[in-house]
Amino acid sequence: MPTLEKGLVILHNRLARDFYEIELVAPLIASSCKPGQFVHVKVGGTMDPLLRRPLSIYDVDKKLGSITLLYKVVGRGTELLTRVGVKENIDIMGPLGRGFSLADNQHVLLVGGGVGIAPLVYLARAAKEKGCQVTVLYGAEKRGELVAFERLRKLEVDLMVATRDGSAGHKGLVADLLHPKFLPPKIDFIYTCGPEPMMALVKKYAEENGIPGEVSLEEHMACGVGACLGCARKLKPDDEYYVKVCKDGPVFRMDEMVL
Amino acid sequence: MPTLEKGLVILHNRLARDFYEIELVAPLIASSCKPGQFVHVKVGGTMDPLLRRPLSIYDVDKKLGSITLLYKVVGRGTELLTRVGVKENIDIMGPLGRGFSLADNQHVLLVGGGVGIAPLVYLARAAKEKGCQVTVLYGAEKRGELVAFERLRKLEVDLMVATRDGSAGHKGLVADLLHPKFLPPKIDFIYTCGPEPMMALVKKYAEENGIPGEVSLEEHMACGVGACLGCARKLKPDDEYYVKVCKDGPVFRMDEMVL
Amino acid sequence: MQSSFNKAGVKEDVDISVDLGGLKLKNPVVVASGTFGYGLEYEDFLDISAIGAVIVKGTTLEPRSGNPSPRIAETPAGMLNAIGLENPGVDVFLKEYLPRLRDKGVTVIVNIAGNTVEEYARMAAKIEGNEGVAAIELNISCPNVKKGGLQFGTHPDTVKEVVEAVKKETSLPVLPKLSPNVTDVVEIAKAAQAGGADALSMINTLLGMAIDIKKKKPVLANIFGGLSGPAIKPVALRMIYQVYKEVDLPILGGGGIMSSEDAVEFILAGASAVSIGTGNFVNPRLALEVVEGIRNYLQEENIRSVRELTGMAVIK
Amino acid sequence: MQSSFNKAGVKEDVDISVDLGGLKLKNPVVVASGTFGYGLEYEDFLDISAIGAVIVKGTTLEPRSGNPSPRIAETPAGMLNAIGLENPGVDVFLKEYLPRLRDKGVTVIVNIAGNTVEEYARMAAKIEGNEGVAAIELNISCPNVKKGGLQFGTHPDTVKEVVEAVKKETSLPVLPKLSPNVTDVVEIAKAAQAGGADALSMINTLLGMAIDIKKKKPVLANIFGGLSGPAIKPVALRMIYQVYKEVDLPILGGGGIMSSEDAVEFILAGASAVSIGTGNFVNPRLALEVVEGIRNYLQEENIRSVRELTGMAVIK
Ligand SMILES: Cc1cc2nc3c(=O)[nH]c(=O)nc-3n(C[C@H](O)[C@H](O)[C@H](O)COP(=O)(O)OP(=O)(O)OC[C@H]3O[C@@H](n4cnc5c(N)ncnc54)[C@H](O)[C@@H]3O)c2cc1C
Ligand SMILES: Cc1cc2nc3c(=O)[nH]c(=O)nc-3n(C[C@H](O)[C@H](O)[C@H](O)COP(=O)(O)OP(=O)(O)OC[C@H]3O[C@@H](n4cnc5c(N)ncnc54)[C@H](O)[C@@H]3O)c2cc1C
Ligand SMILES: Cc1cc2nc3c(=O)[nH]c(=O)nc-3n(C[C@H](O)[C@H](O)[C@H](O)COP(=O)(O)O)c2cc1C
Ligand SMILES: Cc1cc2nc3c(=O)[nH]c(=O)nc-3n(C[C@H](O)[C@H](O)[C@H](O)COP(=O)(O)O)c2cc1C
Ligand code: FES
Ligand code: FES
Repeated sequence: MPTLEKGLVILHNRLARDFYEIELVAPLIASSCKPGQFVHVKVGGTMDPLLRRPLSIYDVDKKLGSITLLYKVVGRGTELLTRVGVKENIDIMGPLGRGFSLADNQHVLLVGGGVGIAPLVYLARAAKEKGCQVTVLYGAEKRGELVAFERLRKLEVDLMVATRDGSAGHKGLVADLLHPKFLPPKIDFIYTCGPEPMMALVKKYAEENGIPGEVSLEEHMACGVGACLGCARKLKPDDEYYVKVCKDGPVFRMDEMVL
Repeated sequence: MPTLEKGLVILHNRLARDFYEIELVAPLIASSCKPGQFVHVKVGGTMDPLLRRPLSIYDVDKKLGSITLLYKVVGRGTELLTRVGVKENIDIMGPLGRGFSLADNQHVLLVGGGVGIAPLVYLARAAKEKGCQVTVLYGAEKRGELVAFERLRKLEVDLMVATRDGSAGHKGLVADLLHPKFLPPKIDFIYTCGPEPMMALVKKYAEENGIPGEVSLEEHMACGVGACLGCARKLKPDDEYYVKVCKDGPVFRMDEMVL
Repeated sequence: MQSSFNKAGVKEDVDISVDLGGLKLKNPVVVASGTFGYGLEYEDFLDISAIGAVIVKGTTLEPRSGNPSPRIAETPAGMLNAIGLENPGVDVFLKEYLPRLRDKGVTVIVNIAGNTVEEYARMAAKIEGNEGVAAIELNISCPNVKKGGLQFGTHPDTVKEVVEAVKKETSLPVLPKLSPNVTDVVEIAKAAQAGGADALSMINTLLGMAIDIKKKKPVLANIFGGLSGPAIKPVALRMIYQVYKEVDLPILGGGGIMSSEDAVEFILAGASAVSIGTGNFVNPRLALEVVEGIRNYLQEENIRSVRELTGMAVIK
Repeated sequence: MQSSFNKAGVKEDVDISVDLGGLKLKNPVVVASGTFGYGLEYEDFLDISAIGAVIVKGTTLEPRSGNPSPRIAETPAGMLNAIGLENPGVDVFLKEYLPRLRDKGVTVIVNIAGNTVEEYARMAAKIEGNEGVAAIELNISCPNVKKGGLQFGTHPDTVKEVVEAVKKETSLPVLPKLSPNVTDVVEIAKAAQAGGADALSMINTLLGMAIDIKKKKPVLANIFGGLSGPAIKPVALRMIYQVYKEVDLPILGGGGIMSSEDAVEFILAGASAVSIGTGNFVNPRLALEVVEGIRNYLQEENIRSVRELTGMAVIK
C-alpha cells in the first residue's frame, strides 16, 4: 500500500560519472513493493525544485526493509540528490504505479538501456525467485556506465551487454542483440525499459516473434498518484483517452500501445 | 575592494545549538576587509532562497588569506548554510559596507549581545593591533551561547560577560555592566552591536558620559552594494532621507541617529 | 486587534469551524480543484474525510479527454499545468464518484466549468438535489479551455451573468473562483457579489509558459498553462487582501500554500478558509498538517476561534 | 525555422548586436531599472560599459525620498520591493550621474516615472539634447507610487497619451515598460504602439504582498510591493509571446532571468533583447555571463545572429 516514509540513507555510492545508487531503509515500502513500481522522491528541502522526482525501485532487501534506487544525474533535482549523506533521511512516497506482471517458471527476456536498467534489476531478482529463466540484454554508452552489471551477475542471470563505443560486449545498440543467435530458443515474455527508440525496436522484435511483453514508460509527473492528470499519454495515436503513466503505468502491455 | 570570491571552506564548527563558525579561504576579501564590514553570502544552490545573506566578518587571518564568520541559525538561509561541508566552496561578495572607525592607542569599550558579538571580535583584534586598551562586555542567553568567549580571551582583552540565566558572569542584561564599578576609568570610544534595545542602552550610556561611539545596524538586504535601495533606514525620525545600511553603514555614528 | 481570552500559557481548545456564506466546514482547510482528483487517489495517505472539504476536479457537462502531453512543467517554486479539464462529465461524476465520497463522509465541493452560461446552469441543475454536495465552485477562470475559461472570469458582466444563472438553479452555496489574470480583481469580485455569490474562491492560476531552448518551442503542448505553487503566493495574498477590504463576502483563499504558516498568512489577509493545491503533490498529508498547524497557532496566540483571525492583518 | 550556416562543429563568430526601434545595443543584455543603481555601484564587480545598456533607477521630476522601511521581502524564488522611487530627481541625474556614465562609455537608458502626463513630457524634454542617453524607458507600471504608477499602465488610453506626449519632446527611442497587472497585455501594447512607441519593455513587477504572522501585519511598510525574480518568469514569457505574435514592435524582455538559458527562452519567445533585474543581486556579474552564454548558445546551434533567434519558438 502506498505510503509516505522517511527513508534513512544507509548507502550512497557514485558508480560512474553521473550514476549513483542509494539505499534507504523504508520498511513499509520495501515490504509491499513490486518490480516496475516507483517511488516519488522529495529532493532538497526548499521550494526550488518544487516537485518530487519519480525513481524506479532498483532493488529491494525485504529482510532489511530497504530499497535501492539507481539514478542518473540529468538536472537540478538529481544533482541535489547526490548531496544527501548517509544517515540522513529522504522523504519518499511509494510504492506507486502498476508494476510488471510476472508468472512462475517462464523464460523471460529483459532488455534495458542506460538507467532504464533500474526496474529490470529488481524484476530479474523477482523472476529468479519465481523460478524463471532470465536473460538480460543490457546496453550502455560505455563499459564504465554498465553500473548494474555486478548486481545482475550476482543474480546469475544470462547477461549480454552492448556498448556504443565497444568498450564492453557488443559494439553498438543493445537492440542488435535481439537476434536468434544470441537468444535462448524459447522466450515467453519480454520486458523493456530505456530510451523510447530502443524500446520501439524491442517491441518490434517481440511482435514479429509473437512474444507478449511489457514496457515501462516515463512522463513528467506532479502527484504520482493519478490525481493531477499531468502525466497523460495516448498509448495509441487514435486513442480518445489518455492513460496516466503514474497510475495506469508506468508499465504497459506492448500490444496496447504504439511506440 | 569589494569582489566576488569562491570561498573555500576550511573549517565549519557547530559551537552551540544554533551557533556556527565557518572559516573560508578568500584571499582578496581577507586582504582588503576592515572590522565592521560584512560579506554577502549565497546559500544553497537553487532559487529558493533567492537572495544572499549578509554576515559580518567575525575574524580574519590575513596571513592565511581566510575570513571567519559566526552565524546563528534563524531561518532557512542560515539553516542551509549549516549543510556546507569542509572543502566545498561558498559564493561570497565582499568586503561590503562601511566598517568601524578606529584610532591608535585608545581606550575602547565594545558591547556585544548574542551573535552581535561577531563584528566586535574582529574589531577587538584590530584594536589590539593598534595598541588600544580593549574592554569587551559580552552578553548571551546562557553560558553555552558565549560562543566567542575563547576567541576574545585569546585576544587578551578585558572581558566581562553577562547571561540572562546567570549561568556565567553577571545574571541579567549585558547593559547592566555599563557601570563605573565595572569599567575602566577612561573610555575614549564605545562600539556596540546586538539587539536594538541593548544598543539603545549602550548609546544612552555613551551620551550620558559624553563618550563618542558607533553602532552596527541590520536591515534586510537585496544587493548589498547600494544599488537596490532596499535596506533603507531613517537614522532619525525626522530625517528627510533614508540611509542605506549596506553602503552608508552598517556602522553609524551614535550621534547621527536615534535608537 | 489582538485578542487573548486566556491567561498566558494556559491553552484551551480552539474553534476551527467556519461558515462561508452557508458552506459550513469543520475546519478551514480544503483541497483545491484539480489537485486532489476525487480524493480517492489520496486515501492511502490520509483520512480524506478529515479534510475541511475536497473540491473535486473541474467537471464539465460532457466528458473531456483533456489536452495533449506535455501537460505540466516545473518552474522556479512553481509549476505550469494545462490539463485541459480532463474529466468524465457531470453525469458520471454524480453517479460514480459522489456516492463513494458521500459514503466515506467526505465534504464535497463540486467545481464546474462550462463553455456557455447555459452549460453552467444545466450543471448546477443536475447537481441540485444530489445528497452529499456541500457547495458549488464556479471555475470561471480556468485559462486552458479556449471557449470557456478566461473570458468568463475576466469580464464583470459575464461573471455576474454566470453567477446569477447558477444561483437560479441551486440552493447550494455558490463560490465563483476568481482569475488573477485581471487588472482589477475587486471589480470582478463585486460583479460576483452582484450576481449573488455566497462566497468567493481565489485565486486560480496565473497564465504562464515555459520554453524548451533545445527544441526551440513551448514546453507545454498547449503553449500556455496555469502557474501555481509558492511562486504565486504574494500575488494571491495581495488579491485577497484587496477584495477583503472592499467586498463583504467570505473568501476561500489559496495559491502557493505549502505550510500552516502560509495558511495563516492567507487568513490574516482576509480568507475565512484556505485551499491547498500544488502543495498536495509535494506533501500528500499537507491539508491535515495545516489543520493542526492552524490549531497550534491559535493556541499559541491565545485566539479562541479561527474566525477572529480573518483579516486581522488588514489595515482598514 | 532552424538556421545553420556552418558545417556542424565549425564555430565562427556570431553577431550579437541588436537594434530595438533605433536603440542600438552592442549586445542584447541590459540591466533593469532599479536593480543596478546608476551602474557605479557595481563597478567593482564588472566592466559596466560592456553591458548592452544600463537602465538607471527610475527618475522623477522632483527628488523623492521613497517609502518607509521595510522595503523588501524575500518570497519563494522571488522578492517583493516597495522602494517608492527614491531618487535625486532628473536634474541631479543629468548633472551628477550622466556625465560620469558617459565618460565611462556606458550605454545609458533613462527610466522615467511621472505623476502626470505633463511630468513625463517635461522630463523627456529635459533629457533631450543631453549627450549620452541612448533611449528613454517609460515606467508606466511602477506599482508603488499612488498617483502615478498603476493607473497609467493599466489603461490603453492613458498609455497612448503618455507615449505620445513623450515622443513629442524627444528624438530618442522611447520604450514604454508594460505592467503585467492587466487583463490584456496585448491591448496595452497596441495602445503603446499607437502612441508611437519605438519598442516595448516588458515586464515590470507583479503586484504582491507578504504578511508577518508574528506581528499580524503586512511585511512591507507600503503593504503592497512588486514581485520580481524567477517566480514571475513564466508570466513574463507568456506576455512577451502574446505581444510578439500580435504587435509589430521590438521587445526588451525580462522578468526572472537568472541565467543565459533563461535569456534564450525570452528571445525565443519574442524578445529582441533581455533585461536582468533581481538576478544582479544574486550574481553581480550575471549580465556579462548572460552575454557570453548567449554567444555560446548561438555557436552551438549554428545560428549566426541573435536577431534570428527572436521569436523562433512562437507558433504563428
Ligand atoms: C516512473 C519513472 C521511473 C523513473 N525511474 C528512474 C530511475 O530509476 N532512475 C533514473 O535515473 N531516472 C528515472 N526516471 C527519470 C527521472 O524521474 C528523471 O530523470 C528526474 O525526474 C530528473 O529530475 P532532474 O531534476 O534531475 O531533471 P530536470 O530536467 O531538472 O527536471 C525538471 C522536471 O522534469 C522532470 N523530468 C525530467 N526528466 C524526466 C523523465 N525522464 N521522466 C520524468 N520526469 C522527468 C522532473 O521530474 C522535474 O519535474 C524515472 C521516471 C519515471 C516517470
Ligand atoms: C550587516 C549585517 C551583518 C550581519 N551579521 C551577522 C552575523 O555576523 N551573524 C549572524 O548570525 N547574523 C548576522 N546578520 C543577520 C543575518 O543576515 C540574518 O540572520 C540572516 O540573513 C537570516 O537569514 P535566514 O535565511 O536564516 O532567515 P530568514 O528569516 O528565513 O530570512 C528571510 C530574509 O530575511 C533576511 N533577514 C532575516 N533576518 C535578518 C537580519 N537580522 N538582518 C538582515 N536580514 C535579515 C534574510 O537575509 C532573508 O532575505 C547580519 C545582518 C546584517 C544586515
Ligand atoms: C494540475 C492542476 C490542475 C488544476 N485543475 C483545476 C480545475 O480543474 N479547476 C479549477 O478551478 N482549478 C484547477 N486548478 C487550480 C487549483 O485549484 C488552484 O486554484 C491553483 O493551483 C492555485 O493554488 P496552488 O498554488 O495551491 O496550487 C488546477 C491546478 C493544478 C496545479
Ligand atoms: C528593488 C527593485 C527596484 C526596482 N525599481 C524600478 C524602477 O525604479 N523603475 C522600473 O521601471 N522598474 C523597477 N523595478 C523593476 C525591474 O526593473 C524589473 O522590471 C523587474 O524587477 C522584473 O525583472 P526581474 O525579475 O529580472 O527583477 C525594480 C525592481 C526591483 C527588484
Ligand atoms: S502525475 Fe499526477 S496523474 Fe500522474
Ligand atoms: S541592500 Fe541594496 S541598497 Fe542596501
